[in-house]
Amino acid sequence: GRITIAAAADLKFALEEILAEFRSANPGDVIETTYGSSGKFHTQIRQGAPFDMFFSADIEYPRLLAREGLAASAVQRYAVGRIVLWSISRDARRMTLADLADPAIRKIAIANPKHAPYGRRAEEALRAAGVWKQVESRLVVGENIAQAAQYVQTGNADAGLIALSLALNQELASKGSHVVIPETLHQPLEQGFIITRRAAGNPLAQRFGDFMGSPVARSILVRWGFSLSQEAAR
Amino acid sequence: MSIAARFRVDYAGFALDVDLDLPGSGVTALFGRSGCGKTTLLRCMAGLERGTGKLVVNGETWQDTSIFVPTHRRPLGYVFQDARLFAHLDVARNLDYGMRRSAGAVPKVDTAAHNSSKRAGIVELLGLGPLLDRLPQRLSGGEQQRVAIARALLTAPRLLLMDEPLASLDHARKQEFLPWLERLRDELDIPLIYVSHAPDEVARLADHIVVMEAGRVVAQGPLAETLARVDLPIRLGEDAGAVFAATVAERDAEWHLARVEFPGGELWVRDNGTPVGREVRVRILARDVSIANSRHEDVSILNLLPATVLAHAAEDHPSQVLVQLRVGETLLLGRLTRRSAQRLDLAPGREVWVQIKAVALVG
Amino acid sequence: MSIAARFRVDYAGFALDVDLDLPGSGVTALFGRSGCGKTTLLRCMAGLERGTGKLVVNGETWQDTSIFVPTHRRPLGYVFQDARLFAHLDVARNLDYGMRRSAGAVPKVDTAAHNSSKRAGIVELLGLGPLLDRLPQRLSGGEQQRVAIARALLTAPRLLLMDEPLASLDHARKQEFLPWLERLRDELDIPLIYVSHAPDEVARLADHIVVMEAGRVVAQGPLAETLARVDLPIRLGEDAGAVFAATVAERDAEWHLARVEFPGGELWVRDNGTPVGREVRVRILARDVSIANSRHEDVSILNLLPATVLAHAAEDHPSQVLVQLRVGETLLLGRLTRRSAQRLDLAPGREVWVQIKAVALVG
Amino acid sequence: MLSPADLAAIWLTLKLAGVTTVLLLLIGTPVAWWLARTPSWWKGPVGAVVALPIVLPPTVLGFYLLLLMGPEGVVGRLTTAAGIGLLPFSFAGLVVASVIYSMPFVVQPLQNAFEAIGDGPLEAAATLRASPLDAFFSVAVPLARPGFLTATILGFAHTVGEFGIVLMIGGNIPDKTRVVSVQIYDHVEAMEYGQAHWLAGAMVAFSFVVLLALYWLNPTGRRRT
Amino acid sequence: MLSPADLAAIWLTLKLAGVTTVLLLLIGTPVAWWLARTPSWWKGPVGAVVALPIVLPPTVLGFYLLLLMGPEGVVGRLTTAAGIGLLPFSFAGLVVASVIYSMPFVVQPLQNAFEAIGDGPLEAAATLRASPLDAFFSVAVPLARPGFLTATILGFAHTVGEFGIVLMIGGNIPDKTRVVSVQIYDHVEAMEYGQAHWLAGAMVAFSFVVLLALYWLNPTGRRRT
Ligand SMILES: Nc1ncnc2c1ncn2[C@@H]1O[C@H](COP(=O)(O)OP(=O)(O)OP(=O)(O)O)[C@@H](O)[C@H]1O
Ligand SMILES: Nc1ncnc2c1ncn2[C@@H]1O[C@H](COP(=O)(O)OP(=O)(O)OP(=O)(O)O)[C@@H](O)[C@H]1O
Ligand SMILES: [Mg+2]
Ligand SMILES: [Mg+2]
Repeated sequence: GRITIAAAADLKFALEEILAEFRSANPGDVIETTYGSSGKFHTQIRQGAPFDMFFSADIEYPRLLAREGLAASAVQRYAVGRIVLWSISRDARRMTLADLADPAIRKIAIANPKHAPYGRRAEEALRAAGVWKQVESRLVVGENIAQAAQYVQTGNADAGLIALSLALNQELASKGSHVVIPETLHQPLEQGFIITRRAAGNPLAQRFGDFMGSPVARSILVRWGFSLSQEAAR
Repeated sequence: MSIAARFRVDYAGFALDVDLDLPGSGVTALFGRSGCGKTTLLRCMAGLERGTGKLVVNGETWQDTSIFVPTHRRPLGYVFQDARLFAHLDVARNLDYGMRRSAGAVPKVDTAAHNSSKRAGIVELLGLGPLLDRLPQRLSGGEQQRVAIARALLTAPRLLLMDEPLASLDHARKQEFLPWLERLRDELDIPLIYVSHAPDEVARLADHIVVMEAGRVVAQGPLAETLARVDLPIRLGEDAGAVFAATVAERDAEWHLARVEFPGGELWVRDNGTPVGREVRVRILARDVSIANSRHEDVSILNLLPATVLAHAAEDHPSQVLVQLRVGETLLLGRLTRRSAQRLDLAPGREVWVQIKAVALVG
Repeated sequence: MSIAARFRVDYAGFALDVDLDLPGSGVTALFGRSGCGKTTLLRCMAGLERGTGKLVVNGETWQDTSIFVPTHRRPLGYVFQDARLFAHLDVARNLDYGMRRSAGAVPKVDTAAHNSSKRAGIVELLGLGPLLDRLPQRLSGGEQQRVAIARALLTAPRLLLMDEPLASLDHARKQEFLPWLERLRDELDIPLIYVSHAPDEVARLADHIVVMEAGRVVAQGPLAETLARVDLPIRLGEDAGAVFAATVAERDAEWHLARVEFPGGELWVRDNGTPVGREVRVRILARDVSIANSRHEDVSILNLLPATVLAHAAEDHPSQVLVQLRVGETLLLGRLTRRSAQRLDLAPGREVWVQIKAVALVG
Repeated sequence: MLSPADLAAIWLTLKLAGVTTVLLLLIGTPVAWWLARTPSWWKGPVGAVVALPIVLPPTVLGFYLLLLMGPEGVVGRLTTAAGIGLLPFSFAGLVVASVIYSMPFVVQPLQNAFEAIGDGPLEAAATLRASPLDAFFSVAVPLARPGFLTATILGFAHTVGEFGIVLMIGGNIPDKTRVVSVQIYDHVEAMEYGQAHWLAGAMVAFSFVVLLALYWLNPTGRRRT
Repeated sequence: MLSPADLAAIWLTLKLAGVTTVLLLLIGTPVAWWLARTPSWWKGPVGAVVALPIVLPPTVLGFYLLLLMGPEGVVGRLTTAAGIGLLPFSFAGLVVASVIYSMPFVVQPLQNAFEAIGDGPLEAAATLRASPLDAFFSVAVPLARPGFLTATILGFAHTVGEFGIVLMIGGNIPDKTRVVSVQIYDHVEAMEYGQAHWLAGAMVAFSFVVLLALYWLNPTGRRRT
């Protein structure tokens, strides 16, 4: 069998590991992956993009597709994402969101709250922490979470709110430190996938969908900073 | 065989409005001051200017109310006032450009061989041999002009339009080229419309003259008649004169002279190799004619003819008069000072001797 | 006051190599076949071609091993062989371009007023009035050339370089322009280097002649001497002749003639308004000279002078000879047929009468 | 170093840029010629329309093209009806999008070059029996050579570098629509900087060589008159 | 309809495109002039380097510029030392990035236009006492007018439409670096299609009018010879 998966960029490191496991168990299958913005994938699938599965960073997109009859499976929640406060110039492990009110932190990077799921959650968290007013003028907004991370990484921003899955990546982990934002400060970052209509009846898609619920896959997800809610664990 | 051309073109500040009937072969000289519309007229004939009008060339209609043969379908050769060589092609390829495209126009002789020998001839004549692999921007002004002439001649045209083709050619080159152009005129039997400010070229080449002024034709006619008119509006100045036909009657090998006969007399001219019995064209400039009341034999002037004074006309300078004379049936012009005319009492009807210092065979 | 010019330029297939000493005022004619290097030499003098060499103009060094005055700092006027008008400026602005930039060069008179009256004069002379607001692409060939001449003249140059400036000017326009250029030459006292293929222009304007061939100078010298040489390599053809100085001695109002005296004789010429006592330049073409063994009074030829035959030279055509004659201290050339020369027995030393059909005052 | 995926992307990029540049020249040349020579009133509007695509952000233009070429779009229905299928997410779709997006970079320099020729050489060609089409190929095109060079450089380089529209229309599918620009973008987004540097470096070096070669093929372009 | 944020973005865009275009012309003109007239061996390499930025995907170029202009980058240290502060996330930074990215679209057409002039008019100007600088302004620039028009159109339109690099360097800060292209992009990504259509439509219409005006300002450019 052969399928193409469109997956949210935050899933990249976890999914690559899961795929490696899957491939070693199913050497005859070919699975290709494309990472990018969930919103773009949503638009593209509506226009007939040849993706057999869609792993979205925001479960709303697969739900929309399902409602439009473009899904061949139920929307499955596979993980919940977490956001962290990340910094290179400071030790983020000892920081809270309230520390961002300090004007010495000149720029704070987040993903675009308008369309990036992590950005939206970052805004919620900043508001909930009561520092939104103080930081708003110092925010710099990346197109996505990776760009937000790059602002911090290149030293142009002093701190950023990014995905935990990203902060755990070797490249970033070796450079800076992070602190996980309490889940209570924002809506959950529910991530879900569907099998698209074009892959209806594709056994490989079905099998890989099932594999996502396997303990191997789940442990990898957890290692990459995703939490597993009840529903996903089911 | 004739060319009928009627054109109207309107620019801001200038209007061309001509209606011409030109001979269908031989050379027509277009004459007129700078800016009088000569180039515009040629452009109309070539189909480059889309004025209203009509053009019929030897029976073929090239333009009329509902017809407009595009330039590239008109079998003409055009030497532009500026050379207009193709900057991206070397001289050889500039020459070949039109030649290859008009190969089909030549009758079914071995065109390739015919073309290449024709090309070699023209290249030789115009001294283009050493320039063949040069790009135009590396040519001198005169060299560019010669390439442009050769390029137009190589298209086997049935109408030649030449806009001051010899303007920047040196004297020696002109002397080589003009006889060749005369032969071309006589052999090919195609019409040639020739713009030139040089009266000697015109007198030498032209059979027909069109004089333009401010976009209109003010005089036209056969060369001989037109040139012998004393009221002619062409200000030929030093080059006023008469042109008429004569026949070679005798050739003197010792002195390299030839005797030509014309209705009413005979002249000794330089022998240019024309065989006895052949018709030639003779030009006598007014400035070369002097008048005596008696015949003087001990003068270096070779030609002495009896003549009758017909008329006088004033010249540009008040000291000069132009005298029209009849020798047999042929008209001549002579220029002298008013004082001499008075002293010799040259009233109309008077019998005199004309001394002709120089006679040119011009064709 | 002189111009010393030494240049070497190498192109593929052509090398210019000249070493000239030219008079620092008056007109020098550059003469030679197409492609002989005339334009290249002018470009060197203007500093447009960076050949090695040396150029000193009336004491100012413009180029030497370590000196190279850039073109825009050389106070010269250059009429290019192609007009090179600025396509984005109308005629008036083309004229003003150089005039405004050279305003500082004129001595402290009221420059603005001086300039504008000078401009008006040149515009009038060259008939540019109606063209002032035209863009160059809407001008005829001759109109463009006239604008280019005017533009160069308006820069108050101290050296004028003119590359076939009159090539596409009509006859009438030339007749108006040449006397003006003569006046300019006499009044301004600046050197003018003049390329032309027209022998009449050269004979009329030039004081000095340089003849080039294949990038080298083959002859040079003052006009009168050079033109009166029978071995002259310049093939002037119909325009061979002698030029010498004379003084106006008398003016005849009735016949509009003037009598001029020169060492050894006198001539009647057209009166051109030159006052009595003034020096003029007289040109007598070889073709206008005929020779008689006795004096004939009843001929329309005004000027009869006693002369001595000095030498003969063959002409291009075997039927012709060129005869060098001495009238008093002045040399003349006459052209006649060999047969006449033989008949009249014109051996060197023989005393004859020369009949001069036409005399031109050329400056 | 470069991975097999990188090499595949490079190959695809060259194919895309090559095909696109050829198509750009094929389509852009007649458009530029028309714009250069027409006295028509439509010259302005058409010229403006050709230049318009570049004022839109590439992804946005890609979005609209996606709508247009998708199953419900006008173009999509046409291509489906014509049996070509849908263009998005195919190499053909990338080509179409790139051609639209890079068109002004080809048309404008060509138009300038054609205008600079003037009527003179074309009139001369006509008097030498060259039909308008013949004169176009034998005179106008060679004389417009610097314009073609610029059009090729800009069209090729822009297609190589563009990724917003390619991402949107192409969908980033390996071996099919994943070109180098997208691949580098992916590397950067995935913080695989080492790979990004390598690939970007290779691309810059390669492009430098190509551009240099084009420059040296160009005659100096200076004329004495 | 257009929100106040949209209007602010439009204003910012015009300012950015205007300033960038002016700078592009100011910098690009001497570069193009040098490229057009130098016989130097460096012509090729310099020409290629100018054209290079566009072969990189905008966001990637943005990333490298971010590194370069950041506190640890060479440029960043220079600007900090010069008291200007850091360029990223500022209007000045956007301008610098846009200038680098759009440079080839200005230099190439200008170079072509300068080359097309040839030596003739400049030699004539020199004989009329114009110094090289004078001749450049009074002869070369006016004669290169079609090239300037094309350079302006391409430079302006490309700056208006570009968003990858702007997004990266600008940080999408309202009123400061959020230009229209970014704003439309955001609308599309957020599936606010209505607003996206409005804003894109307004931008296209406006650009159409500007381009049309430029076209009509352009003389026909045809010459009899
Ligand atoms: N495109 C144009 N727009 C306006 N007027 C023009 C245009 N082309 C030519 N003219 C004018 O038309 C008149 C005739 O021009 P034309 O070129 O036919 O003259 P010409 O007789 O060939 O002169 P020359 O001997 O100087 O070449 C001139 O006064 C010229 O200024
Ligand atoms: N850039 C160049 N490269 C090579 N050869 C050249 C170049 N420019 C001119 N020449 C050659 O140098 C020679 C002299 O040219 P130049 O223009 O000085 O001639 P000219 O005497 O002015 O001729 P004309 O009377 O035809 O204008 C010519 O043979 C010409 O072909
Ligand atoms: Mg003309
Ligand atoms: Mg010359």
